[in-house]
Amino acid sequence: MYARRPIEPLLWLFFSAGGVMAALFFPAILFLFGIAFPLGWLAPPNYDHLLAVVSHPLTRLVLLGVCSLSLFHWAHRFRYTLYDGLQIKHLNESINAICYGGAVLGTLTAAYLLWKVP
Amino acid sequence: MSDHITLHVARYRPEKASETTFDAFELPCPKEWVVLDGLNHIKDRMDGTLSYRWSCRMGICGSCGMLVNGEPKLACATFLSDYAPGPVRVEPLRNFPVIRDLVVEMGDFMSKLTRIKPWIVRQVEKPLSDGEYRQTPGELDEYKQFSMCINCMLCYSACPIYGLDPHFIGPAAIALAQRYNLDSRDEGAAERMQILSEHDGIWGCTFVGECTKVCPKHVDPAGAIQRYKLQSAVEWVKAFVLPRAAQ
Amino acid sequence: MRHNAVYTPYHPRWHRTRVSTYWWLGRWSYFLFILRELSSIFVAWVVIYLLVLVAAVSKSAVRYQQFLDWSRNPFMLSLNILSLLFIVLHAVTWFNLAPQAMVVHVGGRRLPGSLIAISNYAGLVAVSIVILGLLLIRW
Amino acid sequence: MTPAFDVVLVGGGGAGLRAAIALAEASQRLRIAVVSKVYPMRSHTVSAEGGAAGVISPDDSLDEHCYDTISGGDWLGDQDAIEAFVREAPQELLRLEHWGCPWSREADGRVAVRPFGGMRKMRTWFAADKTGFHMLHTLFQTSLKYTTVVRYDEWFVTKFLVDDGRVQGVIALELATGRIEAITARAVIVCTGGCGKVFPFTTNAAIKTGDGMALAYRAGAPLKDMEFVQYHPTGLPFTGILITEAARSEGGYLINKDGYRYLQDYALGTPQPKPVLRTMELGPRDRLSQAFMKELDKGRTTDTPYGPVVFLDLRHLGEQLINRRLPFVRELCMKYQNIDPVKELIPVRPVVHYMMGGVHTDINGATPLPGLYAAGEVACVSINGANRLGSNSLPELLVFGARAGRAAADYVAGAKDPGTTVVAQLQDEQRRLEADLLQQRGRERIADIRQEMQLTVEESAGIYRTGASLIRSAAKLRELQERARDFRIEDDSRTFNTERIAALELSFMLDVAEAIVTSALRREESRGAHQRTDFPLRDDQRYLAHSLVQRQPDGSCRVDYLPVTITRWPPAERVYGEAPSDERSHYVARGAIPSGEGV
Ligand SMILES: Cc1cc2nc3c(=O)[nH]c(=O)nc-3n(C[C@H](O)[C@H](O)[C@H](O)COP(=O)(O)OP(=O)(O)OC[C@H]3O[C@@H](n4cnc5c(N)ncnc54)[C@H](O)[C@@H]3O)c2cc1C
Ligand code: SF4
Ligand code: F3S
Ligand code: FES
Repeated sequence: MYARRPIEPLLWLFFSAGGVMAALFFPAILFLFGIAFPLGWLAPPNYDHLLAVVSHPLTRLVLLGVCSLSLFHWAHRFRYTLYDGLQIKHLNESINAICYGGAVLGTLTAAYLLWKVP
Repeated sequence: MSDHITLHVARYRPEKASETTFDAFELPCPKEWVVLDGLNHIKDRMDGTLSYRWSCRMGICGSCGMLVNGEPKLACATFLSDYAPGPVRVEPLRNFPVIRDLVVEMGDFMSKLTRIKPWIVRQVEKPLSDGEYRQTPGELDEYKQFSMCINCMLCYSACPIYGLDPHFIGPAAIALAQRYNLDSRDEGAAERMQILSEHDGIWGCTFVGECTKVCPKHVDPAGAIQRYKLQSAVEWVKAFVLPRAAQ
Repeated sequence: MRHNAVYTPYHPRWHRTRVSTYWWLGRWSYFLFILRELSSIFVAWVVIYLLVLVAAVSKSAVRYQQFLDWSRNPFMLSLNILSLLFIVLHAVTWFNLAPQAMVVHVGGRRLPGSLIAISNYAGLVAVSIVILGLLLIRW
Repeated sequence: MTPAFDVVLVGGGGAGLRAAIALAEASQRLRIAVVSKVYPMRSHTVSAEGGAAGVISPDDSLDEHCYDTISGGDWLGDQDAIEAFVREAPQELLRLEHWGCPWSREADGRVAVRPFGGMRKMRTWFAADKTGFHMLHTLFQTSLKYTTVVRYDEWFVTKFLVDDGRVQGVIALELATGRIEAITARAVIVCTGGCGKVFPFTTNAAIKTGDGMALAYRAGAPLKDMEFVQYHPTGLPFTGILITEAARSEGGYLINKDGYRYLQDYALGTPQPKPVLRTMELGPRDRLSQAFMKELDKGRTTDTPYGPVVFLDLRHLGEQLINRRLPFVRELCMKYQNIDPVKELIPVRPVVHYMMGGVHTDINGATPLPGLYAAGEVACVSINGANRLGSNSLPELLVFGARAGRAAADYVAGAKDPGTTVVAQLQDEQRRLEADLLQQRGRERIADIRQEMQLTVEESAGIYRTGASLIRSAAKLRELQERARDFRIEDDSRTFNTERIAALELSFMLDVAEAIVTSALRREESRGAHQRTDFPLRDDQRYLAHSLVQRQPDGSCRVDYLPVTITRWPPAERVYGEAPSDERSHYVARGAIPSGEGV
């Protein structure tokens, strides 16, 4: 449609999708593993049970999606926070590299780790 | 409630000073008075050198935007008595260069407005003899809200992103672009998208949302911009999936 | 725009105030905005935390126990409580703002924004129930 | 000397922008300037609420619109102009539709129309109750498309350049910098709007100070029918904010302090629950405002700190209709009067609203002064006669803006270049504006003289007038003219000096006030908005004629008369309150409230 097809809409799409994922999944996950289990409010699942859940292909796929998109969400938002909050838009290039590069690296790591789940 | 109120009015006189100072005026404060009545009282009775813009006195011409206690407001639609016992601080709109006292420079917006092509774009004009373009009340509703903008610049003054980057096209201009895009008579959406997907366009906005909060006409520029982003993303995907069909 | 206009008889000097680096401290709403934006850091943290968990689980039961012990350490605990606050902030602002970006038509009528927000929360509840169910109910 | 432009438009309101577009479309080679003392979209057209009349319904006819306009104007309008106006109005409104104006619609997508005061059919197009706002923004945004139009935003015109009997441009002052320049052109179209600020209590915006009338008058063009000033019957007390006539055409009642629909006592028909065209609340504005004065005499009005009021009752219309059709009325009442019309009565009183008179032009907007054209409220073509019907002004801007634009385009093709005296005129004006106005430290406050002028004009040229008070106020105005030479201007800055502008505007208003009072004094009859208690009857023998005020070399003014053009409708009596039975049944059949869902 456009002569140059800017990448910005795609990044925003990832950012938005990640925003939704984080908002839907993270409150429960973080509440359980970050607070409820450590404080003993609830008993953590035993190992076999958890392994069974995590190793299910569907879980892995969902987790990969959630992790990757959420990282892109972070990358996009953090990039603008740096621009606006610290007024360092002139460092544009390096910020982009750090943010989106980080998200890509994170995605690869996640894929590797989820691949390795027995 | 006291019947007097003190106004601290920002003054900037380019010939005399390079910084803004404040003058204090003690004014009567009848319950009908808006901030603009206070300023007119100062101008007519106390200090004729105060400069500010106003015209309609009914919240529709968009001239009298200023900061009242730090908030972007229309001076003609903001009651003094709401700030009793005062004092009230009146300053020029934030994020704009100040020409004098409460008068800011808004030529920047005027050129941005032209850039987004705020007129009906059509491949083929329908001749007048064929009558009106039919448009149902529902279709009218689609863009009506975005056509309510009075160009008062309160949203620009509230938007920190515009403050940081004056090149950002900004809330009202993008809302007006949406106003035409969503009009069933218009065919210019693609042209406008071209302009707005540049760097200073919709992607500059980080959805601070203050623009919508201060808008006296409920235009919701923040919504207009986010909808634009969504639309742009959808089109990106479409063009990616069906490179030919999107042409 | 003339950025370097100086005052001559017919060319007034415009007064410009530079935006301070701490602009977001000036107003409560700006501050809230920055907090919202900073929530992304905690989103990233949750991803890392989650991946550490996955790595532990895929190694062994011992590693998993070590993870659970680690999460009880006061530093981790406070970090996660803080993170949860930010995640909730993120979720709430995200869901509340969504209707502004999304206009949904059903049968030619525009759905009211509140309905979209409500369905978002319904989604959150549903996903949370599924997660709780998967982890806590033994089958 | 080659002029900077072919045509300079003074004023960026509805009329000015329509003329600019007409010129730009006439030829791409025309260089056009729009000079406006405010950003064009701030012009006063933005405040117009109710709507714009143009025949579109199949059951309506051009002749009926003509007749309503002629009788509404008490036979003082020129019928050839009215015929042209009525014929072109629907096309102009349609053109605006094509440019994107968000007219309210019927369910099937056609443009909706509403009834309006003095009109026997529903023919008023509207965009909820922000018609003028939408029209102005549509025109302004559309004008941005034409690259041959150069804008001088926030430039204040102080003088027309006249040499060799022709107008050759203007001298204008840039507010932001104080720069004074001659903007030369082959023709000038003045579209500066009305002069409501001559009066103390008006719906008009601060910028409506009659500049164009005074500028043209000083340049040698005559002013026509200046005694006809329209009072709108429903303004909010204190602010003078207008509650649009649409509130009545949607079914609102006017009641006095006893809750009585008092209009029935003044030959305006009998009250019906639903609005009936051309009766009661839908009578013409002059009659309604006069009825208020009579109620006041009878002691049946309510006193408030801001003068006596009657009430507009919308409560029976219900919240839904008010929100859909009259949202701005509700907003204004809540914002400025702190009342909710859904539940409460709106206090209202007559308020100065519109100037029927203005710069004398022919049917193409040309004034007798070569090179000078006028359109919009500043001009008097005349279609409004002795009383304008609501919703005729907005289409007038379009029709005669476009006509003036086309006529000027023709004129400049054969016009000579400006002469060499331009430079000298500019220097003189610079001296006056800088040396005199920036250094002036006299004794008189601008605000004091303005206020005295306003009260003087109100007292003598209000809804009812008498010879004695007009004579007194003519003398008073001369005294004020004298005192105005001794202004105290404290602001010596060139940058956005609004005090200097206020002084210039006041001097314009004093000229206009003088023209109003002088022509009111000369017209010894009562017609439309001009009601003389000492001459209570219409006098077609002597005064079926336009008054023309011309400035004399010594600064005084002379009044002449010009015959009215009558084509097909000989003068008759104005009758309201008796809609012929067939019309009424038609109206009821279509439903008193138009069926459209349009907002
Ligand atoms: C509250 C209100 C409601 C109304 N509602 C209706 C309605 O419902 N229907 C209807 O038909 N009519 C209505 N009218 C009347 C109608 O709106 C006006 O008659 C019409 O808008 C006048 O338009 P204009 O283009 O002639 O002038 P304006 O819109 O007043 O424009 C004047 C222009 O001239 C410029 N100008 C003036 N002086 C100078 C100068 N010295 N130098 C440079 N520029 C100058 C101004 O900047 C401005 O751009 C209403 C009027 C009012 C006050
Ligand atoms: S969008 Fe609202 S705040 Fe912004 S200029 Fe328009 S009316 Fe004013
Ligand atoms: S305040 Fe500014 S950042 Fe966007 S949502 Fe509004 S334009
Ligand atoms: S004076 Fe017109 S908006 Fe305030």
